[in-house]
Parts: sequence; structure tokens; C-alpha cells
Amino acid sequence: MGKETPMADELEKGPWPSFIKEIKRAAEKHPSANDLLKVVERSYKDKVTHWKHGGIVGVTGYGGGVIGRYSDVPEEFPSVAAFHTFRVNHPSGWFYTTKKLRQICDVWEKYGSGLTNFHGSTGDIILLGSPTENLQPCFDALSGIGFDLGGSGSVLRTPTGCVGPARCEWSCIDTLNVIYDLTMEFQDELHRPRWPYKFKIKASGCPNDCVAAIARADFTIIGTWRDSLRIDQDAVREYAEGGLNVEKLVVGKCPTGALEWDEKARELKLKPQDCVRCMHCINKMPKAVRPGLDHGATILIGGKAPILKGANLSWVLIPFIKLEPPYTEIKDLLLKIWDWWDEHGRTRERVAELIQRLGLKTFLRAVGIKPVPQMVNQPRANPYVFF
Amino acid sequence: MGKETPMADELEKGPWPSFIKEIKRAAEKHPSANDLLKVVERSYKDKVTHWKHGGIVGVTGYGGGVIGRYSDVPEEFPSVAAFHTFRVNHPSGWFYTTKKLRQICDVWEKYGSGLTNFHGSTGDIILLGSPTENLQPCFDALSGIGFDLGGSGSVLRTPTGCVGPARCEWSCIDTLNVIYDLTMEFQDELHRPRWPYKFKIKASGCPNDCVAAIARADFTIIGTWRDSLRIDQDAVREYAEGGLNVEKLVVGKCPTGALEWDEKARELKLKPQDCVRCMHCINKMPKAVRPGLDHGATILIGGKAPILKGANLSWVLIPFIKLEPPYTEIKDLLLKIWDWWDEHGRTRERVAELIQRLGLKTFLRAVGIKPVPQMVNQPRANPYVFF
Amino acid sequence: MAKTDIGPPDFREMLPEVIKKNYGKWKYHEIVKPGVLKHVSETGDVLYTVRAGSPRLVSVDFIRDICDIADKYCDGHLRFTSRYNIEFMTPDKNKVEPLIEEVGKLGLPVGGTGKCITNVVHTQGWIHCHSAATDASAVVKAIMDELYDHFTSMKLPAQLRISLACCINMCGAVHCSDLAVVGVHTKPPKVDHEHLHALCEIPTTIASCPTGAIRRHSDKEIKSVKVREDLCMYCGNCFTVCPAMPLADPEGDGVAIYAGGKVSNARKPPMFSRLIVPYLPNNPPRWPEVVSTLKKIIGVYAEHAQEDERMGEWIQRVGWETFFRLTDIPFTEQHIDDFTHAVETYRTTTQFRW
Amino acid sequence: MAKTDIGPPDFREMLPEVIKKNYGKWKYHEIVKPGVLKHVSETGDVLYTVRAGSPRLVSVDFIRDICDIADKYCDGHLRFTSRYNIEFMTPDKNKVEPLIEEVGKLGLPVGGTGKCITNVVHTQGWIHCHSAATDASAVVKAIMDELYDHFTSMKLPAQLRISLACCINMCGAVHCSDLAVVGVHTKPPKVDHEHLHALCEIPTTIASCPTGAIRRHSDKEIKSVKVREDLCMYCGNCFTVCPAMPLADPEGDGVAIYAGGKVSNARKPPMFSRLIVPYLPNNPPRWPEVVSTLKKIIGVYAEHAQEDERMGEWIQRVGWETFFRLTDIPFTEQHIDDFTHAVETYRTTTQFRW
Ligand code: SRM
Ligand code: SRM
Ligand code: SRM
Ligand code: SRM
Ligand code: SF4
Ligand code: SF4
Ligand code: SF4
Ligand code: SF4
Ligand code: SF4
Ligand code: SF4
Ligand code: SF4
Ligand code: SF4
Repeated sequence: MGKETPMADELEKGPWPSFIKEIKRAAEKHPSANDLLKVVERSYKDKVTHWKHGGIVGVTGYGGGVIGRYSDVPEEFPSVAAFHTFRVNHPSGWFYTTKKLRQICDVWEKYGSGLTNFHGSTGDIILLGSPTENLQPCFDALSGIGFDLGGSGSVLRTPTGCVGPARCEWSCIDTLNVIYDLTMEFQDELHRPRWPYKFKIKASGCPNDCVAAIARADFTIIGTWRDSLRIDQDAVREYAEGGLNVEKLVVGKCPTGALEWDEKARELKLKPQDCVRCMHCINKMPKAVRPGLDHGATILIGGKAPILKGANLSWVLIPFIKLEPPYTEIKDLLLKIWDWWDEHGRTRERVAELIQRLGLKTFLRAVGIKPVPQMVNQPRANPYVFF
Repeated sequence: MGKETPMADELEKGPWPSFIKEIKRAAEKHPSANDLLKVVERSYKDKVTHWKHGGIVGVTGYGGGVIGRYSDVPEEFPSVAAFHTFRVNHPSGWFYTTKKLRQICDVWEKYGSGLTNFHGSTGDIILLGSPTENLQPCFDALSGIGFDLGGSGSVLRTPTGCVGPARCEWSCIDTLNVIYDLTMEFQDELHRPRWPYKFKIKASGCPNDCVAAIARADFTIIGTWRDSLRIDQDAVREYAEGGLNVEKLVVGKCPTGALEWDEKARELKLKPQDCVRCMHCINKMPKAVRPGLDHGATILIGGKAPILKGANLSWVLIPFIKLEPPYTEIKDLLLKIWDWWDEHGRTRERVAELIQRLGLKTFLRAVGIKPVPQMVNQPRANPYVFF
Repeated sequence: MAKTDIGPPDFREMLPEVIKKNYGKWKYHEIVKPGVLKHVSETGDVLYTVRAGSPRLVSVDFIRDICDIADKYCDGHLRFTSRYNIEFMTPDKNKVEPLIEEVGKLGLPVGGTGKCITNVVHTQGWIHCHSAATDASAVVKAIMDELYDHFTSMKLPAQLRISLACCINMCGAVHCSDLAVVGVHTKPPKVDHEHLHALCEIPTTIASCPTGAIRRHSDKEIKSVKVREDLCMYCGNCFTVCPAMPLADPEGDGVAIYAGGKVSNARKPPMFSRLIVPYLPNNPPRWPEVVSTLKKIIGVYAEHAQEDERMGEWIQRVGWETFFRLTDIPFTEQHIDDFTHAVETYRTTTQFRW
Repeated sequence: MAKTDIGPPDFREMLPEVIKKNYGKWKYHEIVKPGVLKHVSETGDVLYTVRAGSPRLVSVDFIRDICDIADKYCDGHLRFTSRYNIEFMTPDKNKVEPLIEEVGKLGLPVGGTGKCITNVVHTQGWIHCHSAATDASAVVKAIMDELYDHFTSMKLPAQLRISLACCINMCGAVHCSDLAVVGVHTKPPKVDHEHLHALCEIPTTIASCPTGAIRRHSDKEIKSVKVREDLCMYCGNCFTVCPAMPLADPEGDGVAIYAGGKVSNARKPPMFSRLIVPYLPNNPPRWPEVVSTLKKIIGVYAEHAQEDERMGEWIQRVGWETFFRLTDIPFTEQHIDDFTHAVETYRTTTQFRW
């Protein structure tokens, strides 16, 4: 085998763990993995992909969750002539028992190529490469071990959240639970395409945004607090004595100048009304500074990649909302957003693009939210005002 | 008269000098000024303007310089039935001898309403209100005393510059001379409309930009320097001893952190490569800090008010250019810009709007300027790149 | 026939002797007191400037009055500033106080320097423009009567520049002022179907509308246009190209207030003024709502801004949400941009104040 | 028939005991050393996390290997991070070093915490996607082989996140990464006139183009479309809706590099990555031009940035002109935005560095 794939083989070298080694491991048991290796080698030679536009494939009752994929040289690589992938929804926070993981491995060893992505960049478990005839039995087996498909196509995509309260001291919301709850509530929206395009939900427990929600989610939930952050002055002094330059590295980097270091009293002073909860002082001194206690979330809308009208970072929609189960307000809001988008959106128009086309004002009216200055960095400069 | 114009009369009160008083002064000799007062009173009552769209009026040989204006109630106010204004070009820097000013007064007393604006917001002397039949004789008289018309319509508008080297220690270019030279060179462009729309040139001697060139000129010339600013440490110390908080108010406000105040040595230290020549430290301590000596100008393009596609602040086109008479490079550049704009511009399309429509790249190629990072705040974020 | 294209008088002929001698040689300046500058040259020469406010709309007799003063104290020279103020210049320190006194006798304030409110850049208004949605001179007079003390003193955090334009054509640097008052229409043009075809080119008129609100009249018999009122934002551009589409309306017209613009590159780069009050009624002759709103804002600014902080720099530091909170100005749909680059103004961070 | 809509397993069943007990009660954390976190709870409980790099594209046997470790040291639990790293967690300090040793035996690096270069978010590439203009896994492998030491140490000014997308659909948070590698086509689609009408809806295809480059074929006999090549910027959107418009081209395809994006709200608000290298060729299997460019940039960043300054924060502070000067990367027409909000990126101040 080695001689046939010299370029791929080259990628077994070097200290970083090698995906080629992984393909070869799978290839020992799976002809499709073996063919995949050769396809990849061929791409390295030809400098183009050898996959064709995927047809519509899937499993009974679902409109998505499987990405169809065919080789453009099926004669040459018959075992990957059809090589579809499953998107399998993950447990919130990507926590697993080894038992569950082994069950997935067994199913995928049986029906697929034995290759996976842990995880896809949306957050699904990606089971990489199954022939068409194995799709349904494989799904049945997955369902049997308690797994279900994630989203693909014009549906709600697999919601994800950061590790949150499970292992992070800063989480102002229960990211894992809200993600799980919304996922369960909106199973139908996840599995049956009926919208203009995809819709993504992500939740981060604090403004550090460890799931990059603000950049990647149409509906972005970010934990925050409404009161003042908590400062333990003894612990601050400990950091200072430990050699941290509090003046320069904490106070000096606060974006709003909300902090002051009283060198004499060796105290960190805060003007709470100037704190914009950027997390920096907390990040620098986790033992000394903590988020406040009046927890909730900021809701932002419209994050997305460049296609079609350009990329967006999510825009502030609700500066603060309490986030407690059963999350009724959030669910109602999502339904309102989807209704409006569904009614007015064009094919392949993300919700942000629709808002851009029809105007934020129209959107706010449709979902019943009052304008507040927190929604904008600055008011309009142009005088083209409608009355 | 007083009883007829109660609202206007109200505006004679108060400490700020009153334009109504001025109208009344003129009204003593000029029936048109008297009628103007009544027109204004009527507008205060009706809350609308009583001027109609101006027809095309002018003087022989010129396509602009006179703004035509007619009353919409000529029966009621016959002496302002036609009430056109002259835009008279000013001497650079708005310097006058009283002799010249008195000559203008005499001409305008004879042919017009006796009312003026010193100055219009572009920078012309505005002679406010002449009947149609007086236009030519009035112009002849103005020409006789050495004055000429400014711009109106789709022409080069009256170029203006700040007081510059005449009375300001910071001027890095001879604003008065460059404005006068360009004005004389482009008399034809000033007087005979042949472009898509108006074009404005303004020059400020330093980045303080006292003629607001960056906001109001299609072609913005701003003096700057390429070497390091000059610091007189003794003078700095004097400011410090005089009570200026150098650390907080000078160093602390430098936008790039280029300054440091060495409290011990009582010295102001500069990292020259970090100075972006914002003028702040110079403004705060004129006796101690001065611009460098390698003088020149930054050329920016495209400043304008909102009509039609939105307002623009001028964009950096040439970070640094030497600016010495006869200003050949500037003149060549202007001609190239006008040629391109003239060829491609639509009616009422300012040069900035044309650049927006056809792309900065196209414009740069047309005028033969190479892209440099100083032209942008940041490179593109979107991946929609042409090759 | 008169000579054409002679251009303006050569500025060199207009300069006082001391300036000719020290042209380009000035070394530093001081503000001696409000309205009085002292420039010192590398040659050792000194020049005092006395700055006086002007209503801009002045009679020829006014010009003669100030010429009298210039003849008496300034060897027959004077200048105007880029904001309409009058500058009397003399190398002679002893002339400064008598000069100020004579200026005072004319009823002109001395000031407009340093941390003051200088003269208001403004436009024609109902005095001369067909486009005006408000008056210019009267509003300025009403404002400056009320803010007079700020012209003659220097007690603000930084200089504050107010501008006024009587319609959104925005003649002047109104779009980049600390505070800008802008005349606005709020009703769509009323099409004069009878005269339109005679006065205007229909395709040009249609093309003039930035929002595409203008269409050919549906009735082919009527050679005119129709305005889709929901698409019209009253910019008046159609009126500029076609007199048969007037927008002026006694009830609809009024003023908007913008804040936080600047032009200089000092500290922060230049910035646009931004909408803070979408509409206040025209209330001649003294526009009390406008005046009191400006006063309120200036008071809040004076109280909260740091030294040397321009209006816009202060707002940038504390956030617009703080500005609206402190000034008690309601934030509405109108404040949210919906023009071409609107999305660039939306907030894409969780950083904000409550 | 299988049950549908059961959703993923409940995360609560996946949590280790110590996490169940201290859920929401964590008080603070420390980075003990690269790749090892210590979280301390208000209850006094402690949790150690060992973070290991993963190639993401892994066989089921790989998963079984890490499960073996988790069974041995972590009571049968483990998790993955939002950047594909594997996290082994244990309350028992004594297990940490042996655990690390076993992870090492698998050939996995321990690190990815603090001021490091963590794992590269990436996509399918030539492994599975029909849109790919470059490979993903191979480029990532080549990069991380070279930057390996940065994964296992913490000596950068701040954490540096690299992402890779194999086409400008930009699966992943590539548009907001410290450094982003993006596959790009640079040739217009080659229309397959023969099959187009069978495979695609012509109006949808025409509508898909953001620049309006696609038109109906001029020859009415041919049921296909034409591309105006001067209007095409190779976005591939037409190909997404119509397979008969492939863009892949061995010569034209390659990668672009973007820099300075971030997602967190820490200190500066989130920002987009911006174009720094418009095109580098595909040079399999190790993309040397890409790797060396990234190394160069990281070196300059490491040398010049202040502590805690993310790539984009540093560039914002020193200016893009400084970035291009220090990195020796040529600035070209391509860097200047010409898409919808292009003007918002033009410099409107005289503030800049030489
Ligand atoms: C006379 C005039 C130039 C002219 O050719 O007419 C002028 C003259 C001076 N300006 Fe100015 N500026 C003049 C309009 C401007 C303008 C334009 C405007 O107001 O429309 C600007 C930009 C405004 C803006 O940013 O919105 C302007 C921004 C400055 C600045 C920067 C202020 C800042 O911090 O942003 C300085 C520096 C300072 O004041 O410390 C300055 C400083 C100066 C100095 C001190 C320069 C000098 O050394 O002589 C002059 C006296 C300042 C004073 O009045 O306190 N000048 N100056 C203009 C007087 C207008 C008036 O009557 O009020
Ligand atoms: C007289 C003056 C206002 C004043 O009272 O000072 C003025 C008055 C008019 N301007 Fe202006 N503009 C005047 C300076 C400006 C400036 C300021 C400047 O030049 O620095 C601007 C903003 C800068 C710019 O050009 O972008 C300005 C931007 C406009 C515009 C919008 C242009 C745009 O591209 O956004 C219009 C509309 C138009 O051209 O159709 C306009 C149109 C007009 C017209 C001709 C009205 C019209 O729609 O045809 C006004 C005639 C009024 C009248 O009856 O006298 N005027 N106009 C100023 C000229 C006096 C002078 O020559 O010194
Ligand atoms: C495990 C993980 C969350 C998860 O649910 O999987 C996580 C966990 C932690 N993050 Fe994160 N972050 C994780 C992805 C992210 C991301 C998203 C990404 O990388 O794609 C971001 C936003 C990235 C960006 O801005 O571009 C992120 C921005 C932060 C920040 C803000 C950093 C900054 O200064 O901009 C902190 C605070 C810090 O590091 O001081 C932080 C801090 C932390 C802390 C210290 C929180 C805590 O108290 O436990 C955790 C360990 C940090 C460490 O690794 O040094 N985490 N963190 C993710 C690990 C990814 C990995 O394997 O490398
Ligand atoms: C598998 C995955 C990449 C990976 O290797 O991790 C992926 C793969 C594809 N994405 Fe994606 N996207 C994946 C996460 C993303 C993300 C990241 C995220 O969700 O957080 C984004 C950016 C966020 C966003 O949605 O804006 C993303 C933005 C896109 C886009 C551009 C959408 C846009 O509005 O800008 C497309 C194009 C499209 O939808 O036609 C796209 C389209 C595709 C398609 C379906 C190709 C296509 O044109 O039809 C790819 C299938 C590849 C294959 O053959 O397997 N993918 N895609 C990720 C999903 C795995 C998972 O479920 O966990
Ligand atoms: S987003 Fe905040 S709460 Fe969530 S893991 Fe990151 S730091 Fe913790
Ligand atoms: S969280 Fe950020 S904004 Fe708030 S005080 Fe700390 S550093 Fe300043
Ligand atoms: S722009 Fe500069 S040079 Fe000109 S007057 Fe103002 S401060 Fe002086
Ligand atoms: S001119 Fe401005 S940027 Fe330069 S050192 Fe002085 S304050 Fe800093
Ligand atoms: S701002 Fe408008 S109304 Fe006022 S003078 Fe200019 S064009 Fe006329
Ligand atoms: S006022 Fe402006 S928006 Fe309204 S119809 Fe006229 S041009 Fe169009
Ligand atoms: S980035 Fe493009 S090529 Fe790569 S997986 Fe996503 S859609 Fe496919
Ligand atoms: S690649 Fe993009 S720009 Fe080119 S024709 Fe297709 S859709 Fe249009």
C-alpha cells in the first residue's frame, strides 16, 4: 500500500498525530477507508477534489442528518463510489461515557468506514463514509443505542454549548441544559427541513464565548450578569504579591477604565457602572474576581459565515434576559423569529440577511422587541429617516 | 415697520448680534431688504419657505457663480420677486484690506440689497439678493475692483484653506498659496460647468484641519510631516511646573501610546515610529512640542455631505507628498481625476460615489496610484476577491 | 465688457505687514484670555488677535463698521475665520483692550477661542433657499442668545462646535459637528401633476430617488410620477431636480439633532455626528424645544466629560447607552440605521453598559 | 423501525460523579502546567483536566484507545472540547502524571491551554467535500507538525487560534480567527452546457450569484448560462446550487490567509479576520508556502505583541501598515475591500504610521 500513496505517506511523519495513520488503521478492516486513502492521494496529485455534488440520500422520516457524497471516479475507487456521512447529535458539552462511545464505535465498525470526526465543526459526531444501502440499518442501530441525527440542510442545526457549569466557574447560565432542552423541544425543526435555509443556536456561559457563538450562530446565547462583579481583595493582593502587575496587566487593559489599582491600600477599585463585563480582569485573576450573582443572558442574532451577503457577527437583540427552565420566553422568541423568517425569507437567505433586506425595525416589530441603545454601537449618521 | 413683523422683531432681542437688525439696517436704503424682512416674517408664520426653485440666471461668459432665486408670492413682495445671490471668490485665508472690503460694500450698495454673508459656508463672499437686470452691471463692477465669481453648479467650487503660515505655527504647507495657485490655474473649471457634479478642494495646514477639509472636500490637502516631532524638554518642564498634568492630559491622551513621561528625569519621551501625528501633544503644549521639519501633505479624496449615497469623510489617497510651487504633481493628479470622473460619472454623482460604484481599485489604476496599507483602516474581511 | 477669470485678489496684498514679515515663521501661541490669541514668531515678533462673533448675515454698513475698527487699530487689515468670526490683528499689545472695547460698542462678543462654543456654521434657511425645512439665522440667533456665555468664556471640557443646516443637503460640515441641527421634512413630496411634465424630465426625476420610491404615473394619460409613500424618507433629492415635487409642509417640517461628530484628527480620528433627536417642531421665532434640548445636552456633557474630551470622544468612552440615559432622550426605531451600511452600526459584542 | 426524534443522550448521564456533585459550584481554576487544568469548587472538591491534541479525523480504534485511558483513570468518562481536543478529567492528583504518560504513548500531545497554539478548527477538504479548493487535514497536519512546540508550551503573548476552511463557505469560525487559512478558487466556473439544463434550475442558478455575473446563454438554442468572467469572484455559490458549474482547477485553486480575528469579548470586542495573503498555491502534501508564512507571522507577533494581546489587538494597536511592514507581506489591490461595505474600511483620518 505504502508505495501507492507516497504523498499521503509523507503525512504520517512529524510529531502531530496523523490522520493518515488513522485512515490506514481503518483501512485494515474497511475497503472503503483503503479507497479513501487512494482518493486523497489522487487529489494530492491532481490538486482537485474527487467528490461530486451529493445527491439526496437519507433515512426514513428525516429530511436531513446525512450528507450525500459520490466519487467522480467510481470505477477507480468502487468502495467509495457512494460515501455518505452521518451527522450524529452529541450530548451537551461533548461529555461521554466510554460505554456510549464504544457503542458508537461498534455500530460504525459494522456499517461504515470506521472513520469519524470527533467532532464536526458544528459539533456533531461525524461518521464519515457509508454506502447508500447501509444508511437505514446504521441509523436504526444508532437509534437503538440512544443516538439521533443532527441537522443538515434547511433545518435547525445541532445546537451546541460550552462546558459551562459542568466545569467552568464563570458560567452564568446552564449552557448544557438550555442546549439539551432546546434540542429536545425542537426535534422536528432539527430533522425536517422547511425553512429558507439553515438556522444555528449556540450558547456560551460567559462573554469569553468558548463555542464562538457570536460568530457562528444565528441565535446566540451568552451568559452575563447585571450586578457588579465580585472582588476578593485579599486574593487580589496575593496575585500582586505573586508578581502580577495589576496596574499594567489588569487595570491597564480594562476596555473602559472601570478599574483602579490603589497602590497604597493595595485595593482594586471598580466603577461598576463602567464595567462592560468583558471578562478580562476575571480571566487574569480567577481567584480574586468573579462575575456578579444576578445571572442571565444576552441574546444576539444573526452570526454567520460569508455566504451570501457577507459574514456577520451576531447583533445584540436582548441585552439581558433571565434564563431558567423551561425557557419559555426563549422558545416563544425562537418561534416568532422562525415564523417571520419562514414567511418572508428567500431560499438560501439566512435570518441575518433577511433582517438586512427588510430592516431591523421591521424585524423588531415582528418579534415584539423594543429598540434599546444596546442594540447599536452608535445611532445612524445619515439623515435618511422614515417617519 | 415694527408692528408688521412681530416675530422677526423678537429676534432683535438677546445678547448675540442680530441678523434682523442687519436686515433692518439694509432696509433703510433698500426696498428689497425691507421686503425680505416681510418674507421672513411670513415664513415664521407659515412655517415654510417662500422661495421658489431658482431658474438659470447668470452673467456673460460664466456658467455659474450666481444662484437664481424667485419669490413664490411676488405680488406681495415685488422688490424680491427676483432675488439672486452672487458667490464672490475670497482672497485665500479670508484676509482683507479695509479698502477692498469698502469697495465691495459700495458695489453692493449700488446694485444689490446691501445684505451679505461673510462668508458662505463654502467660503465665498455671498452678496445676497439682486434683481435679474442688475446681475451683469454688478458683475462688471466687481470685476472692476478686482473680484471674480466663485463656483456654483457642476464646477470646481471655490477652493479654501486655513489661515496657515500666515498666522499659525503648525502649518506644514503654504495653504494660502496652494489654494490661490490652484484657484488661478483652474479658473475655467471654476466658471464653466462641464462635470457630472460639483468638486471641492480644501487645504488645512496640519491635521487639526481648521477648514474641515476632510469632511467637506472632494480633494483634501492636509499638511503633515515625515520625521519626528520636535520636543523642547525645558519647555515641557515649564508646562509641568505650571500645573499641567503631563502624564494624564498629554501622555494619557496620545492615541497610540507613543509618549512616555519620565517623572524622574522630567522628560517627555517619544517613540517616533508610533506617532500618528494627531497633533494632541502639540496642541496641549505649543511652546514645547512642534511638528517635524520634513514637511508635506497627505492627500485624501471623496469628502462630502449625505446627498445621494450617504456622507463621506475623505479617504487617504497619498500618505505623503511634497507640496511646492508650481504644484505640478497636484495639478496633474487633479486633471487625471477629473478626466476619469468626467468620462464615467453619472449626472449628480460626486467623485466619491463614482469610486464607490466602480471600485477604489479601478480608480487607483486610472490615476496611476499604487495601493498602500495607509489607504485603509483594515484590509477586507470578506473573501470575495477578484484576481 | 468686464474682464473674466481674473480670480480673487492675491492674498499677499491683503496681509498685514507683521504677517508678511513672519509668514511661516510663527513659533507658538497662547490664548491670553477668551477671544484673544497671542502668536509669537521665531523672529521675536508678536501678534495679537482679537476674535469677535458675527451674525454672518450682515449689511454693508456692518462691514464698514468693522473696517473702521480695523483702520483704527489694525493698519487697515482684518480677516474672517472659517466659522464666520471676525479677527482683528495687531502687533501692539496696548491696542488690544481699546480694540475690544470698540468691538463691544458694536454689540459684538469677543470670544470663540479655546474651550468655548464658537460661532455656529449655518446656511440660508427661509432667507434665501427653496429647500429649507427650517430657518437658519433665527435658530442660530435663538441658540446663541442662550449659549452666549459659552462664547465669551472657556469653561467647557473642550471646544464645542455647533452647526446648522436647513435641510439634509447639509451645506456646511454639519455631518461632523459636535452638535448639529438639521432641518427635516417628514412628509413625502406632493406631486404637482399639472406642471410636472413641463418643468421636469420624468426619467431624471425617477432616477433621483435614492430609495426608488418614484414611479411613472400609472395612468398613461397623466404625464407625471407617483411616490410610494412607504419608501420615501423625505430627502428632497427629487425636489432638487424637479420643482414640481415640493416637500415643504408647515406641520411636517422641523429639525433633527445630531451629536458627537468631529473633524480634527486630534486624539480620535474624525467622526460623523449621529442622530439623537429625530424630530422637533418648527416653533418660530425662537425654537424653544431646540434650544432647551441643546442646553440640556451641553450641560450633561460639561458635567461628565474629561478635560480635552470632545463631545464624540466622551460619548465613545461612556457608550451611547449612557448618553441616552444621562440626557433622558428616548431611544427609538429612528435611531437605528437602516440605510446602506446600517449593519456596520449594529452592536456585535456583549460589551455594553446597563 | 427505529425510534425517531429521540434526540441525543441526556448529558447528565455522561457527567463524571465529581462534576455532578459540583455542577455550577466551581470557584476558580489554575493552569497547573501546559495541558493541565485544576478546577476548585466551593465545596472544596478539586478536578484535574488533562487536555490532549487530536487529529479529529480518527478511526474507531482511536476512540477505543482513549476510552481505555478514560476507563483506567477517569471512571469511564471523557469529553471533547469545542476545538476537537480530548479532555481527561480526574479528581485525583496522583493520577495526572500517569495519565499524561499513557496519552503520550498514544502519540498524542498534551497541551492546548493558556498562551499556546491550540488545535486547528478545520473542515473536510479533499477527504469528503465537493466544494474544497484545498485539502483540510493535510494542511493542518503540516502546520501543526511545524508549530507543535507551541501546542505543548505557553509562551506566546496570548492564545493563538488557527482555523482552516477548504472553501469560502468557511465551515468553522474561520472568519474570526487569529489566523485563518481559507481555500480559494481563482478561476470562474466552467459551465457544463451539456448537462446544465438537466441538473439545474436556470433562474435559481442566475439568482445565486452575489455579483450578478451569471446570465442566460445568449444562444436561445442552448439551455444554459454564461458567466461574465470580469464579474466573477469565484465564490462558488453557483456551484452549490448547480453542479454543472464546477470551479475546481489545479492551477487556479490555492489558499488565502486571513489574520487578526477573535471571538471572545475579552478586552476588545469580537473582530473579523482580515485578508493578509490573497493567494498561495496548493502544494501537497505539505503546503510549505502556507506553513512558512504562518510561522513568519507568528514569529513577528510573538516578538512584538504585549502580554495578553491577541493577534488582532496587537495589529489594531500598531496599525495594519506596521503589520505589513514587519511581516514583509506585500500589500496589493486584493487587500482593499470592494464588496458591499467596502467604504467602511477606507481610512478617513491622517492618523497612520509611515
Ligand atoms: C481661525 C481658525 C482657522 C481659520 O483659518 O479661520 C482656527 C485657528 C486656530 N485653530 Fe482651529 N481654527 C479654526 C477652525 C477650526 C476647525 C473647523 C471648524 O471649527 O469648523 C477645526 C476642526 C473642528 C472639529 O474637529 O470639528 C479646528 C480644530 C482645531 C484644533 C483641534 C481641536 C480638537 O481637539 O479636536 C486645534 C487645537 C486646539 O484647539 O487645541 C486648533 C487650534 C487652532 C489654533 C490654536 C492654531 C494656532 O496655533 O493658531 C488657532 C486658534 C485656536 C482658537 O481659536 O482657540 N484648531 N479649528 C478657525 C477659527 C474658527 C472659529 O472662528 O471658531
Ligand atoms: C450658500 C450655501 C449655504 C450658506 O448659506 O452658506 C449653500 C447653498 C445651497 N446649497 Fe450647498 N451651499 C453652501 C455650501 C455647501 C457645503 C459646504 C462646503 O462647501 O464646504 C456643502 C457640503 C459639502 C459638500 O459639498 O458635500 C453643501 C452641500 C450641498 C448639497 C449636497 C451635495 C452632496 O453631494 O451631498 C446640495 C444639493 C445639490 O447640490 O443639489 C447643495 C445645494 C445648495 C443650493 C444650491 C440649493 C439647491 O438645492 O440647489 C443652496 C442655494 C441656497 C441659496 O438659495 O442661496 N449644497 N453646500 C453655501 C455656499 C456658499 C459659498 O459658496 O460659500
Ligand atoms: C474547553 C473549552 C470550552 C469547551 O466547552 O470545550 C474552553 C475552556 C476554557 N476557556 Fe475557553 N475554552 C474553549 C474554547 C474557547 C474559544 C473558542 C475557540 O477557541 O474556538 C474561545 C474564543 C476564541 C476567540 O476569542 O477567538 C475561548 C475564549 C476564552 C477566553 C478569552 C481569551 C481572550 O483573551 O480572548 C478565556 C480566558 C482566558 O483564556 O484567559 C477562556 C478561558 C477558558 C477556561 C479557563 C475557563 C475555565 O475557567 O474553565 C477554560 C480553560 C482554558 C484553557 O484551555 O486555557 N476561554 N475559549 C474550549 C477549549 C478549546 C480547545 O480545545 O482549545
Ligand atoms: C462537516 C462540516 C465541516 C467539518 O468538517 O466540520 C461542514 C461541511 C459542509 N458544509 Fe458547512 N460544515 C460544517 C460546519 C459549518 C459551520 C460551523 C458551525 O456550524 O459552527 C459553518 C459556519 C457557520 C454558519 O453556518 O454560518 C458552515 C458554513 C457553511 C456554508 C455557508 C453558510 C453561510 O450562510 O454562509 C455552507 C454553504 C451552504 O450552506 O450551501 C456550508 C456547506 C457545507 C457542505 C454541506 C457543502 C455544501 O456546499 O453543500 C459541507 C459538506 C461537507 C461534506 O461533504 O461532508 N457550510 N458549516 C461541519 C458540520 C459538521 C457538524 O455538523 O458538526
Ligand atoms: S464561555 Fe465562559 S462559561 Fe463557557 S467555558 Fe468559556 S469561560 Fe467558561
Ligand atoms: S470585566 Fe472587563 S470591563 Fe469589567 S472591570 Fe473587568 S476588565 Fe473592566
Ligand atoms: S489647520 Fe493646522 S495649520 Fe491650519 S490653522 Fe488649524 S492648526 Fe493651524
Ligand atoms: S502627535 Fe499625537 S500621536 Fe504623535 S506623539 Fe503627540 S499625541 Fe501622540
Ligand atoms: S442646507 Fe438645504 S435648505 Fe439650507 S441652504 Fe443648503 S440646500 Fe438650502
Ligand atoms: S423625497 Fe427623497 S425618498 Fe422621497 S421621493 Fe423624493 S427623492 Fe425619493
Ligand atoms: S469549507 Fe467548503 S469545502 Fe470545506 S467542508 Fe465546508 S463547504 Fe466543504
Ligand atoms: S463563482 Fe460566485 S461570482 Fe462567480 S459566477 Fe459563481 S456565484 Fe457568481
